Amino acid sequence: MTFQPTGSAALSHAVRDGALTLTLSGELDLGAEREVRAWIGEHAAAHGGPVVLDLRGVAFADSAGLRALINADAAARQDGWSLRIVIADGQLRQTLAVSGLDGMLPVYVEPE
Amino acid sequence: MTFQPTGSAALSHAVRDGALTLTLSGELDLGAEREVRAWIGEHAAAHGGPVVLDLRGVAFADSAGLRALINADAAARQDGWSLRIVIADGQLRQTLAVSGLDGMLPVYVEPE
Amino acid sequence: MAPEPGRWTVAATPDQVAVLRRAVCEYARGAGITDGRLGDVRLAVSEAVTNAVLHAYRDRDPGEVRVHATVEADGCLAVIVEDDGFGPLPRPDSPGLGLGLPTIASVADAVELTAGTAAGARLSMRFVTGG
Amino acid sequence: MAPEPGRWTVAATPDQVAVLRRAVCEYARGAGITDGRLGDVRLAVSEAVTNAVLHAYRDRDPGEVRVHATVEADGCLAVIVEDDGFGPLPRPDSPGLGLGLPTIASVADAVELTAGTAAGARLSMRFVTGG
Ligand SMILES: Nc1ncnc2c1ncn2[C@@H]1O[C@H](COP(=O)(O)OP(=O)(O)O)[C@@H](O)[C@H]1O
Ligand SMILES: Nc1ncnc2c1ncn2[C@@H]1O[C@H](COP(=O)(O)OP(=O)(O)O)[C@@H](O)[C@H]1O
Repeated sequence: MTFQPTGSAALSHAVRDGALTLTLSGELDLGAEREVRAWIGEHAAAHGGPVVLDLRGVAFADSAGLRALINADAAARQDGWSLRIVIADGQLRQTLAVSGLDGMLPVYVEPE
Repeated sequence: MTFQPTGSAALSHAVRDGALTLTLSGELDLGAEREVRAWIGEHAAAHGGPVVLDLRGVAFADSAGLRALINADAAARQDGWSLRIVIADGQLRQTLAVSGLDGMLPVYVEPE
Repeated sequence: MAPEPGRWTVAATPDQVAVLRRAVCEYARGAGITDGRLGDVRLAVSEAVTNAVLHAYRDRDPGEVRVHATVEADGCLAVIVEDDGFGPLPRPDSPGLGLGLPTIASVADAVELTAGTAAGARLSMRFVTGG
Repeated sequence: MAPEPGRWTVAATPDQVAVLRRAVCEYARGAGITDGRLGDVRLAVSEAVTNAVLHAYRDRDPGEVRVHATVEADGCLAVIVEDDGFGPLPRPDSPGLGLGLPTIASVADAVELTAGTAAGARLSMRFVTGG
């Protein structure tokens, strides 16, 4: 199932081996952040179990976009579901490193 | 009782009509902040009742100094004592206004 | 042969961040910027426009964001993001992470924040293109 | 008749914020700055040096903070605060309120943040003295 929000990110979700995989591609910025945040919150709450946030298709993220990730991490801690953020070795990885957030989020680098 | 910390702020305290008055003068900056913060926390906790923070003698404060005020306000809310921050119409008032913190703290302007 | 300066004016709304980011990147590409530097420009412009959208008008109706890009005599790319809002004012209740300005400073070669020409804030960024 | 530039070098420790604030204010007073403007210089220098103390060296041993003040040909007061730290890098775990840079921008007429000459950060502030 794919959902195209008003912004420039595309979202889809699927359950594999009991884990909910939320796949996001496109550009994660202020125009997409609010919708992405709500979408992650909704699906994660409905699922209740482990969540994988697959961001390998995210071509661009800025600090407004990173807020959606911080928010997902906070929600996971608060509501007690496990979170795994999977990224490629690209712009998002660099931006996370520049921001200093890479050490504060459960980020895993995997090839696309 | 007056206590002169390593920084450039001078601290004294007295109980009047059941309210603890903590009087601070001098310069409230990074060099003073940690000590001032600890001093406020200690006296307020020992007193338990309403606290007046008299800052009319503070000649200068910057955003590191304002942190001590935010911290006192947070401690008051958490531990349930009432706080009143009294300032003069000078640099501290201006800095609070520039920072946008004036509307977020229980600040009262009174003549010296 | 430097291109003509680029100028864009949009409403200070979240969807316009992507619009300006793409416009300036296209300009920078046309000016022959390297791929490495292009990523820095993209991120810095995105952060600067985001700040104008988030902070310039706050509870007011969103006004304009104006962007100006130009290649200077020494080959540097200069990008200016300007709004007509409150001016650069601290904001303890900022919805942001406080990462915008330091992120811009870390990817641009210089960033200058001043009051706008009439009102508002004016953020100037320079990128050495070395080409 | 502008005074000679002032230069100060101190260790990046909290007690030195007051030392540099006073040194630059005395310099500015000697340069004939008005009382109104002096308050802006005092606050901006305090914030800038605080940032160098808090952020430049983080978990490292504190290095130097260097301050340079000068009166420019047009009468503006220029103050530069420089360190040898990490350079201007975002910091999501900042102990600060995120008010330093916008406070400087709101009291100075211009503020520029760049990488330092060797390493670290370099913050330049200009104050129109109108005198
Ligand atoms: N265009 C602007 N207009 C008014 N204030 C601004 C503007 N840009 C930045 N600021 C101020 O600077 C502060 C720091 O900005 P930034 O580093 O991007 O962090 P954040 O946006 O996450 O708060 C903001 O909180 C705001 O107070
Ligand atoms: N001298 C410096 N060296 C390295 N980073 C800096 C320096 N000054 C500022 N920064 C970065 O800019 C950010 C914003 O600074 P500021 O607006 O003063 O807010 P705060 O100090 O409260 O975090 C800091 O959190 C830090 O990441």
